[in-house]
Amino acid sequence: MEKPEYLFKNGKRLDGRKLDEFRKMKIKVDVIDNAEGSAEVEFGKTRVVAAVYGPRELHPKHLVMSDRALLRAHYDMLSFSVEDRKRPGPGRREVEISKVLSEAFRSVVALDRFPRTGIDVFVKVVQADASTRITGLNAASVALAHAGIPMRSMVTGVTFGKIYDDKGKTYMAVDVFKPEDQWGMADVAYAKAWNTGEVVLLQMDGDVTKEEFMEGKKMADKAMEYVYKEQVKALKSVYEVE
Amino acid sequence: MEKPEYLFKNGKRLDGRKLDEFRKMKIKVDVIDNAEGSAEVEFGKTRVVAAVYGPRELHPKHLVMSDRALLRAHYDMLSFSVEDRKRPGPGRREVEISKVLSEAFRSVVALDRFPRTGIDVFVKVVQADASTRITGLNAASVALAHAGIPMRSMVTGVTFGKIYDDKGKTYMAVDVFKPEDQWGMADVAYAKAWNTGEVVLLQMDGDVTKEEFMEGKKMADKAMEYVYKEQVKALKSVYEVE
Amino acid sequence: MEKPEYLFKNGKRLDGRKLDEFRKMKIKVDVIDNAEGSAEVEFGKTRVVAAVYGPRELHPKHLVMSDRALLRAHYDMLSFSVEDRKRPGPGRREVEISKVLSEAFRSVVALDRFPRTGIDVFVKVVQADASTRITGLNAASVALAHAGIPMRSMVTGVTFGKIYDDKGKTYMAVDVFKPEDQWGMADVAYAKAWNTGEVVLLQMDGDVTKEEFMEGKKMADKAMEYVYKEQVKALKSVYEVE
Amino acid sequence: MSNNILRKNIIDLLKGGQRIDGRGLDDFRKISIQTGVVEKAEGSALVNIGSTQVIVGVKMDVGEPFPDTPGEGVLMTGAELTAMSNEEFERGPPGEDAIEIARVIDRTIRESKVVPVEKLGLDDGKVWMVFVDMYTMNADGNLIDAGTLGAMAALMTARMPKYEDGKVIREPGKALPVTGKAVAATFAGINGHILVDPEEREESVMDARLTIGMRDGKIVALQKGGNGSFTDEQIEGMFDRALAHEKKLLKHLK
Amino acid sequence: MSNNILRKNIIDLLKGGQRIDGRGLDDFRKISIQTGVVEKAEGSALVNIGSTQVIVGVKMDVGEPFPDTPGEGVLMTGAELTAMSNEEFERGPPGEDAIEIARVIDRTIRESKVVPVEKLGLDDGKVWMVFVDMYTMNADGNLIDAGTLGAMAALMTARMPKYEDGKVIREPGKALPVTGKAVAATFAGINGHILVDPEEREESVMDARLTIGMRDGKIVALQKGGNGSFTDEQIEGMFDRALAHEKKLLKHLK
Amino acid sequence: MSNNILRKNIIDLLKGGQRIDGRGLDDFRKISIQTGVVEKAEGSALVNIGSTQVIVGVKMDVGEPFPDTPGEGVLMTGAELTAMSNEEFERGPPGEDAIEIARVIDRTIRESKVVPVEKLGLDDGKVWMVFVDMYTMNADGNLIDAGTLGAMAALMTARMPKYEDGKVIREPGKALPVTGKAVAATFAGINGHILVDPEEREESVMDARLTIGMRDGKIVALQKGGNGSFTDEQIEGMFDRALAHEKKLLKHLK
Repeated sequence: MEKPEYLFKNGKRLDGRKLDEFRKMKIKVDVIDNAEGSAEVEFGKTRVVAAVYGPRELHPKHLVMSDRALLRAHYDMLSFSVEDRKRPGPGRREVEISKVLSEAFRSVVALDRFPRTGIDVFVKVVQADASTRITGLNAASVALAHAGIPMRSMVTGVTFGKIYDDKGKTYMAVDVFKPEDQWGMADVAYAKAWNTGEVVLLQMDGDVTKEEFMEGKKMADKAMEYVYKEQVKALKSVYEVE
Repeated sequence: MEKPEYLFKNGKRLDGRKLDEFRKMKIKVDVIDNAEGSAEVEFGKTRVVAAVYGPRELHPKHLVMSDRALLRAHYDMLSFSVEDRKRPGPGRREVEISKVLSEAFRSVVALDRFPRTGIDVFVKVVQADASTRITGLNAASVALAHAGIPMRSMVTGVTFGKIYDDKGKTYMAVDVFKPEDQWGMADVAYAKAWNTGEVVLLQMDGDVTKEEFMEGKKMADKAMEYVYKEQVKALKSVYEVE
Repeated sequence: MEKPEYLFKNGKRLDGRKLDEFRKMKIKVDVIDNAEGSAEVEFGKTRVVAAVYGPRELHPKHLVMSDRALLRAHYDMLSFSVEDRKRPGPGRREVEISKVLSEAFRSVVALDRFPRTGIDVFVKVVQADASTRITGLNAASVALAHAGIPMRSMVTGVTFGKIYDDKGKTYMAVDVFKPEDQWGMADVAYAKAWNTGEVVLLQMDGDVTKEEFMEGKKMADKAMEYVYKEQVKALKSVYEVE
Repeated sequence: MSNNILRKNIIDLLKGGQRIDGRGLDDFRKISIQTGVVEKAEGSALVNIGSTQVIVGVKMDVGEPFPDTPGEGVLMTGAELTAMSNEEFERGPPGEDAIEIARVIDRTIRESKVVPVEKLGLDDGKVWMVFVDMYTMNADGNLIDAGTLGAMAALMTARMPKYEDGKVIREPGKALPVTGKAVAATFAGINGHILVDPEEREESVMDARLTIGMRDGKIVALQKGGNGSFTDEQIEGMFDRALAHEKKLLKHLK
Repeated sequence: MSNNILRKNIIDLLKGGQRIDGRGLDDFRKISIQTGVVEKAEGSALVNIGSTQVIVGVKMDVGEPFPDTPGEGVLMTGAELTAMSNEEFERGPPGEDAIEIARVIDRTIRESKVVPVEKLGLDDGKVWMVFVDMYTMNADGNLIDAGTLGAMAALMTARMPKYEDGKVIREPGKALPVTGKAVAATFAGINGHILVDPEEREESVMDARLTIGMRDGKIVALQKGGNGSFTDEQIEGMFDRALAHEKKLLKHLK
Repeated sequence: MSNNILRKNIIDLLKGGQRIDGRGLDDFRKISIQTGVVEKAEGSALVNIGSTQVIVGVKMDVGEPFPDTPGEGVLMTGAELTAMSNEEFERGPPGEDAIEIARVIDRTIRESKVVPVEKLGLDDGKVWMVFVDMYTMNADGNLIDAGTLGAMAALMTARMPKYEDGKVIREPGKALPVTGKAVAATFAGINGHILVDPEEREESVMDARLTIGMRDGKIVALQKGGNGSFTDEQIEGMFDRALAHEKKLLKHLK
């Protein structure tokens, strides 16, 4: 695909959204029977499943910590979730994302309640249309809650980016999808512990001024509320049924 | 090599055998000094060596079972045992064959007599002309007996396949060799615990009716007796000498 | 680069040295703050850093020896230390060199003074112009002394080789550099425990008569004194300063 | 519940002709198949057999043929027993269970010749590579039959990318040629009882397992698994039962 | 000293506006950069930030472009946290720390577009591969900023090999095109205090870390690390401080 | 028997000039070589030195030359210390012992130039790859000398495949060119005594080991192994003894 002439025109992004508009979002809880907690989140065509196991015995032994649980996120993509087949097994990108996802949850989950154990959060991208790590983070957050693991707060994330119109003017936009990820001028993954507003995940590729970043962040903070409410709604629905 | 016009003609297979005829078979016991038990078996040009070590301490520790031994078969091919060099080290095919060989022996060997130990059965294909896993199984069986490891029965295997003549008629045939493996319509690996007749290994690739399979199995059951007798003869010879 | 017509002419090697002449040599001690001992050695353009950690707890546990320390040398090259980028991580060559370097020190270091521990000697080639393992050995020897690890002797090494002139006559020469390593007829790595004259490392590739070898060895034994003195000088300088 | 007690309970039930989840010995659990579940894949299917759920996708690429089969496409089948799908599964490269499952699924697909690889050559000597990858989403037994159904459904609905001037263009083109339908039925033997479609608790106590791959009333693949054994009669019985199941399984493939 | 005691000591000092090595909260340690330190490399640099020392080298080779960017060179960044450089580092393939560090350095270099990869294509369809490899010599914290400086300095002084008749000739040719300068500034958050250029003791007790990659007064990369978090205000504050450091860091790049 | 007691026993015997199996210090065990033992291999040999048995095979394929030696064939030597051949050997990728053994065998074959790699180029720029792989069948010491004999015998009897229209045809063609014969003799040093062809019990207690690779009365490879050392005199003595063994070893190579 050639670089498009614009990513934004007449107030609309390539998929018709406004700058602060989210893609269609779906959250389903309890999608994996065997897991203690699980959730599937869709942001448009991006679809990610998360499942939680633990607190449980931790291997290998040398990772055991006497005062708290080790929480590890394991992010991976199905081989057919992307255009060109991804070789099975985690590569460098997956290792890095697993690390930042793990770190995003460690200050929020009450790990000191489960010393000497492990909590595993599996995040599988079923279909990728950008924002997969943040979609996965939102799913993981719901799955942890569904597993009944105590957390200080729900963790909620959005992406935002910098896109251009046909005059070369640039704009900040939330919930980046594939063409914006590929051709836009910046791509930010951003997540907070909702109750406290602490930033637990922040990554950026791109080229922005401080002001642009702050403008995007403001849009993202607003959008986050929408995502958070969807997370809560999905969780409530499952507890009402159960 | 091009696909041949026939694998069977005028009552003869490409190497001159009849349908129920075995290739020349040789069994040699005690071929590896350092092993507790060992044997080399040839089915025509297929030659496989098996050696047994154990019962012995088992590593890694997490594999140890408190009520019995862990028997593991390790099948591999020498890099120069085949036309195109095989990369050293076991690939997916070797892992699968090692698994089915291990399973073929586990109900027959008195594993509960040796709790917390490991029994290793190494199977190396020195030259491959089809039927290598079954040749290896027959060698492993003799090697286990030679090692003095108690078994409810000798384990004995044969292969059978489905081949065609120049009129397109098909036939079942025992002890498949390379062109029959490559060009025939089915290839079955089949082994029994001789004393009880229990089927401990069964794998097939191909395309057969139930009736064809049963016909081949009947031939194989008969051929198995021949193999079994050779196994016993080889073992006796070594015990008479010793 | 094409094979040169000669490696020696008019009493001079390609870099102007005489047969028994060393390249410019530099030894720097205490180059890595975090290590217990460290040294950098240059033989001409070959530059190697060695660092020592230990005696310290040894992992994995099954390597622990109840009566002495396990000394392990770990030789590797920076990816950009050679003409064609070396893939990161040790290959077969690096494994072999690490083994012979480990063995060169094990009879010299008082390992029985530190039972159940490990001593790690890291050897990194920063720039390679032949003789890297011997340059590394000399650095490791100084680093071990700098770490205060008791040794029966300094370990000192030199390389020697067999080179040719434009008439096809051959000569033995000490301290081989790249063109001599690549185009010469023999390449010897050679090291001794200085105090006792025991040979602790000896490897050769090439083609020599016994007499040629002995001639080269004699030159090397003489050259070794020079290297040894530089090692001692470098160590003294650091202890005077400290 | 320890495995010994579970086994005793299961055997006690089987003596009365019953299974732990109430099924008859020859009953599959409820099967459902949904195709086209991953747009980015050339073909995909989500298969449920009871609470076992697997997702299978097909990706295609252009590559070199094997030297001994010039002009023929290459079919590769992989399986990941994801740690997400069962507490017992571990992360890391495929273990012997995953390898066996992938190879048995592969065997049924390949030997049934439902994908005519000889039609997957390209003009420039290159060939289509067809990657069929299965991932377990929730693993509750009988992964082979689920994976085989998924592979078949994904292949049947796959649309090939285009190939122009030596480049793969990822727009859905014509359908992948598929010339028939293959399925597999797996049986577990537990203390002499033979039951189809074992769930995980049954697998955890079974003596042996037999998978029968079929096409058009014929047997295309067999794989005995497990540490135990079968009698001749049991095997013949499983053939008859499997061939009866073939028709029922095929109904789920459109 | 146990980590808890160290953390308490460091926090006590920070309350008085002091750091464990006497620096102010917004002071980098002494920086020095030496280029051309490895003749065999196309470019190289030895960087000291305090007692942290890293060596970075550039090697170039000719290879195939990525299918989606024909005609564009390929930039690859690696990092080895050598076991030689710190007692805590282990031998073996790169772990998650090394991978993260390499990828963050890569991000600043790549997103700042200082290496115009579109100029690294070759006439025969092949392209230049630029390998940037960092090795830690002595690891005492803030490896990302050191590695970014080293990568930048090595790239700026790199001379390309020649390429004739499909062969790479390893003689220093013209300079690798580099169109600008990028740097990174990393901050640690410890109990609400934000300090730049953390040394190892500070990293061992920090709550969280933020790396800010910059070019020309703009932000080109961000990476939050560590198990803790930052407030919105802290992030905005770090942006301002980072952009002020940019100029100072650039002075070390000739 | 513990290693310490074994060592004491062996040394006591050596003081009287005796070895544990009755040999003299300069005696090899009985050697036998059988070639053509694997028809599928281009060349093969089964070598016994006492109860040490190794099998070596040669396979050839067509591939790309190394960039710095265009037109030259590639010789690769591998060794597997099979877990089948000795209780102490473990499964898995080659460890440092297997790698050293392979590389020392390789060194003698390569440096003796018995295989003229410059004659193994092909018209289309490709070259022959010659893979020499050794497997231990029963490992009872001195694997290097056994492997070197096996490699030599397998090479000397190897017949090259054919190469037509860019394809390897696996029919035995003309003999692989081999222009001479190389052998190796390995000595063990135990408490000052030097003995040739150590068996496994001797290797398990030896101080050091020296392997001397030879061709035509000249030394082509040396490798000292083991944690101990040799004196200058011992080394010179081993050279003389090795060169005397060369002739005897060559008799086993037809």
